[in-house]
Amino acid sequence: MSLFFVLREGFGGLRHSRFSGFVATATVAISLILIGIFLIITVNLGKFVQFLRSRVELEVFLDDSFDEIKIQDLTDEIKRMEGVANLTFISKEMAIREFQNLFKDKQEDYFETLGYNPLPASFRVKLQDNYRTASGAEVVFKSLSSLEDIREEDIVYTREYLVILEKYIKFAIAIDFIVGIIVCLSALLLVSNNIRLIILSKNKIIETMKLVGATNFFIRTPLFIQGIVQGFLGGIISALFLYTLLKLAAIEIPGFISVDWRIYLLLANLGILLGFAGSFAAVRRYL
Amino acid sequence: MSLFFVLREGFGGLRHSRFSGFVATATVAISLILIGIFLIITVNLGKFVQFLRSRVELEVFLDDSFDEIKIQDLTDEIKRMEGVANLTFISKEMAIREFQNLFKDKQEDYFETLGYNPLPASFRVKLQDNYRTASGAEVVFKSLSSLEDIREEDIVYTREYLVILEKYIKFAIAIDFIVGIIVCLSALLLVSNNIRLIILSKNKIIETMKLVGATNFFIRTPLFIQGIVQGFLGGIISALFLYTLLKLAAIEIPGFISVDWRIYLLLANLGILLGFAGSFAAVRRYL
Amino acid sequence: MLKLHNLKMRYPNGDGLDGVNLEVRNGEFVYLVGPTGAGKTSVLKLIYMEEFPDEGYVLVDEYSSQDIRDKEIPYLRRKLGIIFQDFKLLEDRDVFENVAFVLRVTGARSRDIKKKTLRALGEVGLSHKSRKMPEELSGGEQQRVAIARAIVNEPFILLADEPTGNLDPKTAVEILSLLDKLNARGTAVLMATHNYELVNNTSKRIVSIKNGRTLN
Amino acid sequence: MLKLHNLKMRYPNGDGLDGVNLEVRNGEFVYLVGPTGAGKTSVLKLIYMEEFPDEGYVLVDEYSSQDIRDKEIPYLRRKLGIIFQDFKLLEDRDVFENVAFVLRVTGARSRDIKKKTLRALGEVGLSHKSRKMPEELSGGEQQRVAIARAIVNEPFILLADEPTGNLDPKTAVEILSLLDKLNARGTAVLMATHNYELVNNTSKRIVSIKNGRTLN
Ligand SMILES: Nc1ncnc2c1ncn2[C@@H]1O[C@H](COP(=O)(O)OP(=O)(O)OP(=O)(O)O)[C@@H](O)[C@H]1O
Ligand SMILES: Nc1ncnc2c1ncn2[C@@H]1O[C@H](COP(=O)(O)OP(=O)(O)OP(=O)(O)O)[C@@H](O)[C@H]1O
Ligand SMILES: [Mg+2]
Ligand SMILES: [Mg+2]
Repeated sequence: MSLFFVLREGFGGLRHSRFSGFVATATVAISLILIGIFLIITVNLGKFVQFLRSRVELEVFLDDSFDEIKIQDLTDEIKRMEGVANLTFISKEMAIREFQNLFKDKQEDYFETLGYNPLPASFRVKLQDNYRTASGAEVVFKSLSSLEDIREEDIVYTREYLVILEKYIKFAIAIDFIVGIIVCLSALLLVSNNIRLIILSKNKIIETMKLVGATNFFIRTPLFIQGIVQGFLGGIISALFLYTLLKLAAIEIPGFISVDWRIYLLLANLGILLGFAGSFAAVRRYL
Repeated sequence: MSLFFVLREGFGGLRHSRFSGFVATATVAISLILIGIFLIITVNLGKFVQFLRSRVELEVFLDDSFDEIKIQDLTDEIKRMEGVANLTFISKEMAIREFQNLFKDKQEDYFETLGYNPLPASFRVKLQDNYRTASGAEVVFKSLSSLEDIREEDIVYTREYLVILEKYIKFAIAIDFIVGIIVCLSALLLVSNNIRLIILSKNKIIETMKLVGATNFFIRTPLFIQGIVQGFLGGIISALFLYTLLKLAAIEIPGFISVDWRIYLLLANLGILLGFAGSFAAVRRYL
Repeated sequence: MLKLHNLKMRYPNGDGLDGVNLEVRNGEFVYLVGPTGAGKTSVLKLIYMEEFPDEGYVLVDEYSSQDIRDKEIPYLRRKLGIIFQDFKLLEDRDVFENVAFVLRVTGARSRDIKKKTLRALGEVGLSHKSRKMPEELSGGEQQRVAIARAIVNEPFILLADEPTGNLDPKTAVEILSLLDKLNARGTAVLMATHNYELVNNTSKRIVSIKNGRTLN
Repeated sequence: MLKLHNLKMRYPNGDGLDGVNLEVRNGEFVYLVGPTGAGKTSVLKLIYMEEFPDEGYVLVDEYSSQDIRDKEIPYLRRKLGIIFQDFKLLEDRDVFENVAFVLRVTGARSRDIKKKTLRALGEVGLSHKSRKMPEELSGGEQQRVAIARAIVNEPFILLADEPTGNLDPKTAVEILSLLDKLNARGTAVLMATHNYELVNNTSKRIVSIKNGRTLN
């Protein structure tokens, strides 16, 4: 069988059913644009969540009676704790400086008047990534308050903020996940349906081809080529579209999140894959 | 022309091209699920943004020398300011109480020892909804600092947090908007394409019907009915799917965002609309 | 009354009709004969107004090719019964519904539809196949369904394009006598054929066509 | 060698074949005659193995209906030339490509394809229409394209199903002598027809079929 003829049949099919081909390509392109946007959202949702969670820390106030050795011991102990990433020691002097900074040294002389430093020293405890949640922070909170010499009331963190944040983050991740699955599945369904409809609309022609001696391979190969070419075109279009869109968005919104260029490569390849999988599914079932 | 026959043709068409009908319905359902999720995201994105922004406030520290009349004047003046929603006055006493609350009354006696209250009184200024942005807060900041007796250093707010937040919010809204448009357009394209393919696959039959005296109306009405029924079914399916999904999600994730039940009504109606618009577009072009 | 006057018509690729004159009076039976590719089917297409002439005109009862509006074409076609050379059956429904369709579009009552359809199927000898799909029929059976559909509504004019090409001689004679019977009841018949033998033994009027021209 | 032995075959709806015996020796010319609906087309379908017998068997050269594998069917069909009663042209390509297709599937060289295709089209008198689409042809022209496609590959056996139904007598005679010529060159021909007149004047072997049974 001549390869040339098979290729010509495949590309001829593209030319012939031009509008169907256009819609198939558009379907792939739309699906991939959605998948691309989904990927961009997922990546940036991750970054955003990290940003919001990076603000989570626990502050442990220390009794003035603790000496340096005690503080060193506590530091070591806390550092070893499950969920703790690192901690900063804020001495009484640093607390004063922060306090004054906050109130813009207007009351510079208060503490002098007072004659001693009323502010306690403290540890600022940063959490490991996977402990930056309401329950994670609670775990660390528990460990901290089980320490000798540290009372529950000495530990401060924004529990409420974390809980609400959590709710939204879970919601966003759930939605993101669901949309991702739906988009992928529907892309496959739509592409395969398109090839199916092309096959059905060529039903008589295919029947006749078989009657005059065409093998299944001879009939299928052009359809695969058609599917793959349409998929590839759809991939390229979606990449171009997203690229332009993000460039425009970046002009409109300074500091707009930038996107890894490999996503475009991924989309083109996904297009080919979709085209192939779609034709394959349809051909297996309807030829 | 008998209405009964037209109806029978329409529903017969559904029965006949069962798989095509299934795919058309599935296409509508998928499109509507995406639109539904998009709506839910939009609504909740709004709520989330409100939540994040509701935390934006400016604090204005007041000189101890201000007397009650002065404070009353300032209150009135600030309340009239562009962008200000309301403000709370925190007296020196309240500041002490908050301070003591924060440090868990460990140093209860410091201020007594000190003999006077070193903490300044302040206004907490809440912003109007549309001023809860980096630039909006800046506007209010400017107005506040232009007040006599208030220096720039007396005004405190989380500028940096706002800027980063802003970036992500703009990104999210832009994406949300783009996805919304794409989903709506592609839903229309896919539905109309499906009807188009049905028309093309019935091309010969339709030609023949015309040759034996069928009017355009006679040929089109069953297609409309088919499109509308498929659209309606798709709408129902998408509503059921989303309902189940959200119920499951709510079990998995306690406190999961709840959804207005009218969204399901909207989806069913959108389905009918999509079915009608899709058949209409295809029929106008291909019959 | 059916009249084609000085018709010229050209397909995009150059073939077509090049001077056709033809008149069929009410109730008349006329043969249109000519070799393959002469233009017989094209003449019929002009009558049921699938094609329009470049010159000349077609008159079918009160409709003229010169001023008929798109909306009127279905009503013109309802006055005609057409037996297509390639049958053109509706492949998505069975034999009964194929024939009944012509009545359904006119909004006939379903009792009448049933009665008339069954009678037409009986006349072409296919009563027992009324619930078969077109693809389950032999070539000759399909042709007879096409005939039943053309005659079911007792048309004003019957256009028959090679209606016996897939029939054996015995069935062909039956069909021809059926057309005669219809003609006797007042339907005008225009039958395109290359079955010269059939035509040689007839007393009916014959119009010859060759290379897109009618001869006198 | 082609042999059908004690064949029985039933379509889902009850019609079918009920005892068919038929043998065509290499290079023989056999007519299969019978009235409409007798089962002629069904016999041909069994030979090119679109249908399979419920009882009995079909032998075509080295292939037997009892043990042929799906993969072999295309190769069986390449040994046959089939003129379908309803033509079955490929509507998505022009006349030339319709005929050339049979050669393309065998992987022939494009120079050979061109030469053979043009010769086959010349033999049915359609050289000048080679770039037309099937729908732009008259009924008789379509039938001749179907004939050209069936003979272009010089098949081992030619199955002709009513190959002159849409042709005028002169063209029909030409086509028949073309089949004769092919037969003289060694191709066996099995021609299904209800054209008794044609058959009455022939010296060739005739097999009659009626109600799904062959008579002797
Ligand atoms: N749709 C078309 N487009 C272009 N050319 C056409 C079309 N239909 C027919 N022709 C050409 O017009 C000429 C007349 O065709 P027509 O079908 O009228 O012949 P006919 O007399 O019916 O022949 P037959 O007996 O073979 O059916 C032929 O040469 C044919 O090729
Ligand atoms: N695919 C099918 N399914 C069911 N029944 C069929 C099918 N094809 C043919 N038949 C029936 O089988 C019988 C024989 O049909 P066949 O097509 O073989 O007849 P034929 O001899 O070719 O007739 P004709 O001269 O009219 O073409 C007929 O009664 C027909 O209705
Ligand atoms: Mg014709
Ligand atoms: Mg037959």
